[in-house]
Amino acid sequence: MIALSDYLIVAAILFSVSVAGIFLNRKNVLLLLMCIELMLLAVNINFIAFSHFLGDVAGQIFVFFILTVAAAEAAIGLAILVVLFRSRRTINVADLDALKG
Amino acid sequence: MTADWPILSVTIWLPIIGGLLVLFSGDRAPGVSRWMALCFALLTLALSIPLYTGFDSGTAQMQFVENLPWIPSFNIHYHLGVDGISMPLILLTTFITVLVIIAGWEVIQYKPSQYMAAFLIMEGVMVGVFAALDAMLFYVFWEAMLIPMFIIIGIWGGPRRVYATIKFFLYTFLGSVFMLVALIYMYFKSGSMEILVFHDLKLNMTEQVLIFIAFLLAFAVKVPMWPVHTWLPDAHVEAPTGGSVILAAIMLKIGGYGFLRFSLPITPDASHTLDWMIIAMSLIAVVYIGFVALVQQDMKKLIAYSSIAHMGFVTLGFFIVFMIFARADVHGGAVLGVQGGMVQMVSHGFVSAAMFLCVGVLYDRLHSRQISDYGGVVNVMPWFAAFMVFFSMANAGLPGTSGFVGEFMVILAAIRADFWFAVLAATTLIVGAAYTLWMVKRVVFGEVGSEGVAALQDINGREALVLGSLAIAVLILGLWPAPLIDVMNASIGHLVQHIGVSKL
Amino acid sequence: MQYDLTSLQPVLPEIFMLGAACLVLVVDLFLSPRTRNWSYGLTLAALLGAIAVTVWTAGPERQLLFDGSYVRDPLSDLLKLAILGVDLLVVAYARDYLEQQGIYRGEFYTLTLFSSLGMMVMASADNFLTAYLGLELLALSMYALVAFDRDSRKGAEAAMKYFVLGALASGMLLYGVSMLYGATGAINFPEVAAAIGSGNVDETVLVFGLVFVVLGVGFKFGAVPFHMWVPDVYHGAPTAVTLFLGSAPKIAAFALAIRLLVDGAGGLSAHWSDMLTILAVASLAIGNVVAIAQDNLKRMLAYSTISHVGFIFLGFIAANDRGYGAALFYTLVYALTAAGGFGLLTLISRKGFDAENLHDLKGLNERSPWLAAMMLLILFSMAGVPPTVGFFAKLFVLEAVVHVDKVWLAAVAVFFSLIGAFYYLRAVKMMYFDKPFDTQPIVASVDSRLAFSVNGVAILLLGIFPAGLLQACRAAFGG
Amino acid sequence: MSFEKFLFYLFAALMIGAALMVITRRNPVHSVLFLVLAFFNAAGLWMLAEAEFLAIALVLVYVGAVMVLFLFVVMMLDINLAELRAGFVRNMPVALLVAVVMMVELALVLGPSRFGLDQYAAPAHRPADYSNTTELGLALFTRHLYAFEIAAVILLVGIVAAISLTLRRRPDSKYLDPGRQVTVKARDRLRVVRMQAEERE
Amino acid sequence: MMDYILLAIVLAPLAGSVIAGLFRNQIGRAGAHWVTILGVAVSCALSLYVFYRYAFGGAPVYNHTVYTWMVVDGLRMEVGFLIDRLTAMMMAVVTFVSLMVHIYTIGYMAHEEGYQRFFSYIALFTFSMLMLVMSNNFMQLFFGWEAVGLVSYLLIGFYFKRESAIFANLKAFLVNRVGDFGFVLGIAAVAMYMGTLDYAEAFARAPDLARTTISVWGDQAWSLMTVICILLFIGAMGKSAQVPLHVWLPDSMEGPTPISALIHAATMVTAGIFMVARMSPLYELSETALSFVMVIGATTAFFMGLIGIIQNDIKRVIAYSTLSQLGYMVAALGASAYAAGLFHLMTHAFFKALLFLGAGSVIIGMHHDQDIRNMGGVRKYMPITHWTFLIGTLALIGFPGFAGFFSKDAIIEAVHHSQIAGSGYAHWMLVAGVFVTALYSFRLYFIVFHGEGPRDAHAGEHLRESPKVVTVPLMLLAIPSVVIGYLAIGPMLFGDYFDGVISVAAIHDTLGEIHFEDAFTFMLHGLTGIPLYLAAAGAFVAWYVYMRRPIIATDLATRFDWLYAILDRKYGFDAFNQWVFAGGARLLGKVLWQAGDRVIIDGAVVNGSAHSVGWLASVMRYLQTGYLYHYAFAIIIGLLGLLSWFVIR
Repeated sequence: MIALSDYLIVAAILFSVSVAGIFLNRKNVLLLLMCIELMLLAVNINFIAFSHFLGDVAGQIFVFFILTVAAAEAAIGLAILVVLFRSRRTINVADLDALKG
Repeated sequence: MTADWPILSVTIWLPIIGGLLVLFSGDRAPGVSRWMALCFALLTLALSIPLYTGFDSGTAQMQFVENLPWIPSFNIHYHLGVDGISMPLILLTTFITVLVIIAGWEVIQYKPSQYMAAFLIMEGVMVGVFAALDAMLFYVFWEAMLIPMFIIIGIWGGPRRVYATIKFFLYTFLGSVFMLVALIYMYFKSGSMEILVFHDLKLNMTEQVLIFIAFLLAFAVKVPMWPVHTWLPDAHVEAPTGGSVILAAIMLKIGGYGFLRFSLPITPDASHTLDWMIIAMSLIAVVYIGFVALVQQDMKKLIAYSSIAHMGFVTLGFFIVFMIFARADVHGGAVLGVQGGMVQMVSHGFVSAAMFLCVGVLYDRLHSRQISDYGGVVNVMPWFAAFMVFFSMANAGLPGTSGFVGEFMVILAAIRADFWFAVLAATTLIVGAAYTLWMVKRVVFGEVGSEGVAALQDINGREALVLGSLAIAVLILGLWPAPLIDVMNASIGHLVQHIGVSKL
Repeated sequence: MQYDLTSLQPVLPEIFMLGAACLVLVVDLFLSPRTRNWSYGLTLAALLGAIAVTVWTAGPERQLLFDGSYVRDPLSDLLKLAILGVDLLVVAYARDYLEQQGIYRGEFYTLTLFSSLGMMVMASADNFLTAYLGLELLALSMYALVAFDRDSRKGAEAAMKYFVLGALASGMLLYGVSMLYGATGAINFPEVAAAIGSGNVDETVLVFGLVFVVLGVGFKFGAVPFHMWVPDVYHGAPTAVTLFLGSAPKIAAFALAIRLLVDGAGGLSAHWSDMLTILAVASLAIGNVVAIAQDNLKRMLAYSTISHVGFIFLGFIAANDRGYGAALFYTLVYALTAAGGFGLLTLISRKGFDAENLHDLKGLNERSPWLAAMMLLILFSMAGVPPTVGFFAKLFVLEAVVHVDKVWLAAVAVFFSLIGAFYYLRAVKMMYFDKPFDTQPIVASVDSRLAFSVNGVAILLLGIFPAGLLQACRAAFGG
Repeated sequence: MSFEKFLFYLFAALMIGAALMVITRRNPVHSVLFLVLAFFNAAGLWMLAEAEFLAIALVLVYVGAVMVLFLFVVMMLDINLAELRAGFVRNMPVALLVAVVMMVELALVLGPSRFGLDQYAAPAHRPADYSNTTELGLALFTRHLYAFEIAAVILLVGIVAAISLTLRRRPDSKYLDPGRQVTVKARDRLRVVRMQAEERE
Repeated sequence: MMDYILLAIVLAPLAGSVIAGLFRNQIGRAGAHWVTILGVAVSCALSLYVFYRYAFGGAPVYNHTVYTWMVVDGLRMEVGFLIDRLTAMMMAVVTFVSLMVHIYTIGYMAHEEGYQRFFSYIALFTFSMLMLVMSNNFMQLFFGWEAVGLVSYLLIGFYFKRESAIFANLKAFLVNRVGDFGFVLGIAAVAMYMGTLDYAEAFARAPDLARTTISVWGDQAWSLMTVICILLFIGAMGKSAQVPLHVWLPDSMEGPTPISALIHAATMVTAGIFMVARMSPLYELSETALSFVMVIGATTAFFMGLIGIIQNDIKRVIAYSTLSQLGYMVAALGASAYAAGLFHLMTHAFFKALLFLGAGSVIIGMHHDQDIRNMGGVRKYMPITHWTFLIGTLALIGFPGFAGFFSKDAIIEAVHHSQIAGSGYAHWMLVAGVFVTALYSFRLYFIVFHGEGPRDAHAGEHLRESPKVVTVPLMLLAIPSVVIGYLAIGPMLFGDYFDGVISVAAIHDTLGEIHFEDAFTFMLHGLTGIPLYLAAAGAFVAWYVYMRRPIIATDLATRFDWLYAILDRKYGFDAFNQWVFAGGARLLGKVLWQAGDRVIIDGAVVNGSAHSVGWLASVMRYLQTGYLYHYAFAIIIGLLGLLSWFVIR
């Protein structure tokens, strides 16, 4: 049987990968957005696994809303990306350093 | 005793409201601002007189008490009242403020309404410090005082005013924030913010020592004691004359007052354990600072250093009590020391104010405070020279002037603690005279030093009024200090009795 | 559960707000730039109406709605009123600035109202889900607002940073929520609290989840080490947005912290108060120290925000009603003060000149004594000098900390506030002691001046009479 | 090993592999595609956990809409691929370290000792007529109605924000407005100016 | 009645002073001198009346409080008068000399600026001096003590444009402050151990404390009385210019001559003598203190006289003479011959005032040239001055029958009979001093009044006798200079005049051992003593060396140039003070200020911590790199940190 810990550890690995991705990636903002999607995916796996093992639908409801919000978030994030690209002609993360100090 | 009308509240809030009104009057009609300010200051002085006339000097109880809930959920009260320790200082405040307003009359041309308003607000706040019986109220006034002074030094000060005023603010702020923690801690222990409750609050030795050190930081900076005194010369030198006067005459007293109101009665055992430290700092202030004053080239700096030395007497007088208690072979003297410190504070209020005003008179004319730029002032300003010499003598502690009384009492008390305390303290007779009179020699006497000096005008009626009233005060206090002493006697006696009892 | 309309009364403020936001959204479509003031007026009316409705629905009792998704209690009432009140100031300040900077668009009002709605949702959240959704509603509106000036390179960069970090943080928060959900099997705060209180739950798992939740809360507040977005976003956003971002959302963050940590994970207070201690000390240190090195006023205020968050956390660290009340007081005061601080920047900006540097304050006393005096009060309030209300805010949180016998923490806090005093003084110095750097007359409309005056005077009056507000804050926690 | 378990490991391995590819690919288009792959596998995992509605929704809504949006943006923005990966190797060790430490810490808590089958027994399989969708729907429109409404507002905000950020009237793009062409008047186009005659030099 | 008389005595000069000082422009020059002279005259007349009542009428001791200054901690501090025969004598001397000086000043200052100011000052001085002598307690004594110091300061610096004058007055004040330093400590010790500042009570309690010891330094036990008496005497050393605190007095000659006569010869400088005599009940309890007093006095008497021999400034010669004579008085005190000291104080007041005023008269004639090398043959031009000056000189050297003879002889005899440590040394110093006194006195007399005319012939043309206001006081002072000794020695030294006022322990009663029948036999007895012949020898040597063979003087100066150099540099006291104390204090001040305040406290601690915070800020702001991945990294590290700390631990 698949244990809860299996799900959780898979989610944890996914979470760690996404975190590593955020740190590793220094060039493309878009990739950051993808990493965040991955992280949310890890969270969703957690929720669904718990929901499954607890026999409680609230976890799935949560996932439902996370997906909704993530969609809206992606829309806004991409919109900002477009604005950024328009004003700077680049989406290189390392170039986003006008604000510092 | 309770007055029919809230005399303390009026003394606090009248000048503050007056200050705000003056502020609103703006700079379009400077004359109006000045007269308004003067009227408010005079009115406040007049209204504060009943504090003296109605004072019952037979009791150590708080008088003219007002008590209203302020922040009920923290048990903080708007609790005012005076005893013999605070009352003279309040009168000193209202008196000096009037003089400061007059002294800044024509001298201040840049934003006079803000200048006058700042001093009026200062006045109210300082009175509040002396009158507050709730520790938090005290603290609020204590800190609020910094804002107008910060502005005064910063706007109307000399060339290095920004450095001086920020140094002043941070120094004093450093001292006071830890006091805040101590107050909160005592509130936590007692559930009350009443200073009088704190007096009876039982505290163990560790608590007392920590609280004492927190208070010490606050008050020592304010006094100021060596080695946390270095803000004072800078602040004084850069401040406008009025600022220096208020700073020296009243703000420094608040530190001394704090020792009497907080440190000694709240933490008697810690004070006892650490009194050697305070005494050492006081004596260093008297001797070390005396020598430092000797070599100053700037008149204001010299007077500032002399203030530190004089305040050393105050703290010395306060903290020798425990050693006197410990002496089996002498009777009395503790009250003498504390009284001496108080008298020294009041006297220093007059004398240092006068000295700064004298320098101000010269500065207004020649725009220099360097001793070397003067010389032979007496030739062209005989009346001014008379005042200057008189106040210098008072500064040097000549009997017959107020400067003598406090020093004499403290020396009389110090010898009861230890012969050598008195010896070191008494060196001020020599060193104090040396730096003051040497300055007088170089500034006032001699041939006319420069063309600038030759063109000086003698003091006008306004300046004569200010200096004259201070001279009268100095003389009265020097020739007949009994009225002041009698007012303080009961309170200080009670205080000394209180701190003689261990809290452990 | 059966719904009828009367039973929806407690949620009326949110419903009103949503309606008003949609109305503004629709009305604005038909407005040209010249008639945009209608949106402005409508927004003010909406906020005033929302305040009225909130007052009308307010009460001392605790009401639950939507199967425990929604709670209305004195705390939520107070928080909503504060949020709406600060919004009023923000809207009043912003119009001039937006007009002058050429970004006077209706979406500002729409998004402001929506984000306020998000904050209100957070204030009334009673389960993880609504708290999360409120948070996202706020955050998404904010991301868009930060990038509101589409032609600004700084704005886009700030928005991007804010967005990425914000999404990261909310992802982590969610991860923590998932763990708490998994451990307790519930998402409603009372049930979560009951499960934690029962002692049947593995504490390690709870603390594990809690770390992520604290991270989310810390991020929203801008506490070290989750603070990195704060200076850049405050700096990059248009000042009108910074003004908003710096004030009301702190109240929402407070709501989030109370709902999640106290209502939900109250049983773990021993753990999170230790975590917050670390964040608080780090925030106090970094915020105050780095602020000294700033030349840009917006950045300086950003770092000052970080240090204030440290103080707010002190109230939480006490982990009792007294402390929460003090923290709430601090938060409200801070929001008011920050609104004033950034508000001044909008006042002294004008067409073609976006004031944001410290030296733009130079000689303000000569240019406008009244503005300078109000700003003086604001700065001293931030520094915590009486008689401004900022002092009492500090006093109350310090008292709360001392009350749980953490005197050392109070001493650390006052020590850093001493360092902090320096940069506020520097700003005061610029206003009062320096000659004007910019000699143009100050162009500011009556409404923004009025708002600023109200702001400054309120700081003073609350300082002289803090009892009322304090009472309200403590009443919100049943004190 | 049961078939379920095999499927689980397969999906999990593919998903994590795809995730690794997402963060290591040079070309963002590839990354997006691997992300899609990861989502598909995740959907598989969700199926195993009997969250059928969400699994389908993930594929339909998320992959179908959101990921396409990603792709769209990637294509729209003209990105110089060559410079996008510089310094990647240099940061690798730190990233690896962070990821490993985090994974270890997470695994320490989440391991079988706390979340094994002993603690959380595998739930019994749902009956065949059980509808995950119905149950979700019931919960969504009763207990979580408030949240549902808020989610609606969030989507509205997403629309408003996205439009507000990206929609702009470009002053440089030239287009005709027939409405205005029709309503034009002669005097709008021609102005007769009276001038003083000048003398010839 | 007595209350009002006494108040009038002190307040009349004060009133004159205040009026002359504050309304100087309104009342003019004449108004100033009239009002002050009136005040002092009233005071003088009433003082003489009081003196008469006490000396001849046997009035009881008056000891009453005028007002209470303050009462604190059981210690009463009051202002009050103690009038007994000692006080009465002092009052009479002070007011009389003061009156003479006032009158004289009209002539002396006739053409000077600051005329009103001068009168105001000397009237104020009279008031202060009276407060000092009439005091019934230590505190008021100190008041007067410092007040006369203040007036002295103001008057030495009267010519405030002259650098040397304002240097001298600062020096005078500071050196006096050194004395006061000890004095105030003495008063503090009195207040501490006796619990009172009132003379009568203190004296009453003193015997109980005679054996009390205190440990001042380490465990060494000091007799309380010795400590108190020496501390008080340090005050007297300052005021009465005893070695090594004498340095201010010669310099004080920068002041106008009338005040040299009044303050620096007749009255103020004798305050120390008066004080010690007043404290005789205390001093009698400490033999150590008496020895100390005697040695200091004798040293001053001889060595300061020596310096007088080589001075060329007419006033400085007399100033050193004053120092020397003060030394005699102090030595008498040390021998417990208080009466002799006071007696010499009185006679000295008259003849020294006479000498100073005479010198002033010469100075007027010489148009304020004070160098005796420019003078000579003045007797031809200024006969009255000459004769009165000669009387003064004879009185000073102790010519039989003149006032100084009786007093000085009594002192030498008393010291001779003293048994305490140092009396032998003191005796020989005093005896040798007689020769020195005669030598410098007659040197001065011969050089100024005899010999060739003034060096500058032009000066001689204008040289004429001074006006009446100058000469009348001279003549009035000459009378007591001659007769007062003869008249007063009986009652004052050997009679009962000071009974009950001065207490002398039986074993110290040196005066009692002197055989005395009446003044005349005392004078005859003196004719057989060494001192007289020494005086005569001194006068002869002066005549021979300076009149007969002036070459000897220069010859000696070159042959004993080392001795001359020592004397010329006044034993190096001035240089020592200037270098060690003045220079040292300034150096110390500079070091403390620059190193202590500026570098350590301000530089290192205050600004140092500010700078380090600033530096820290400027470094820490670089943590905010602007890079998104660093920001994310911070969040992740924060997360990992919290996880590690709270979960994995």
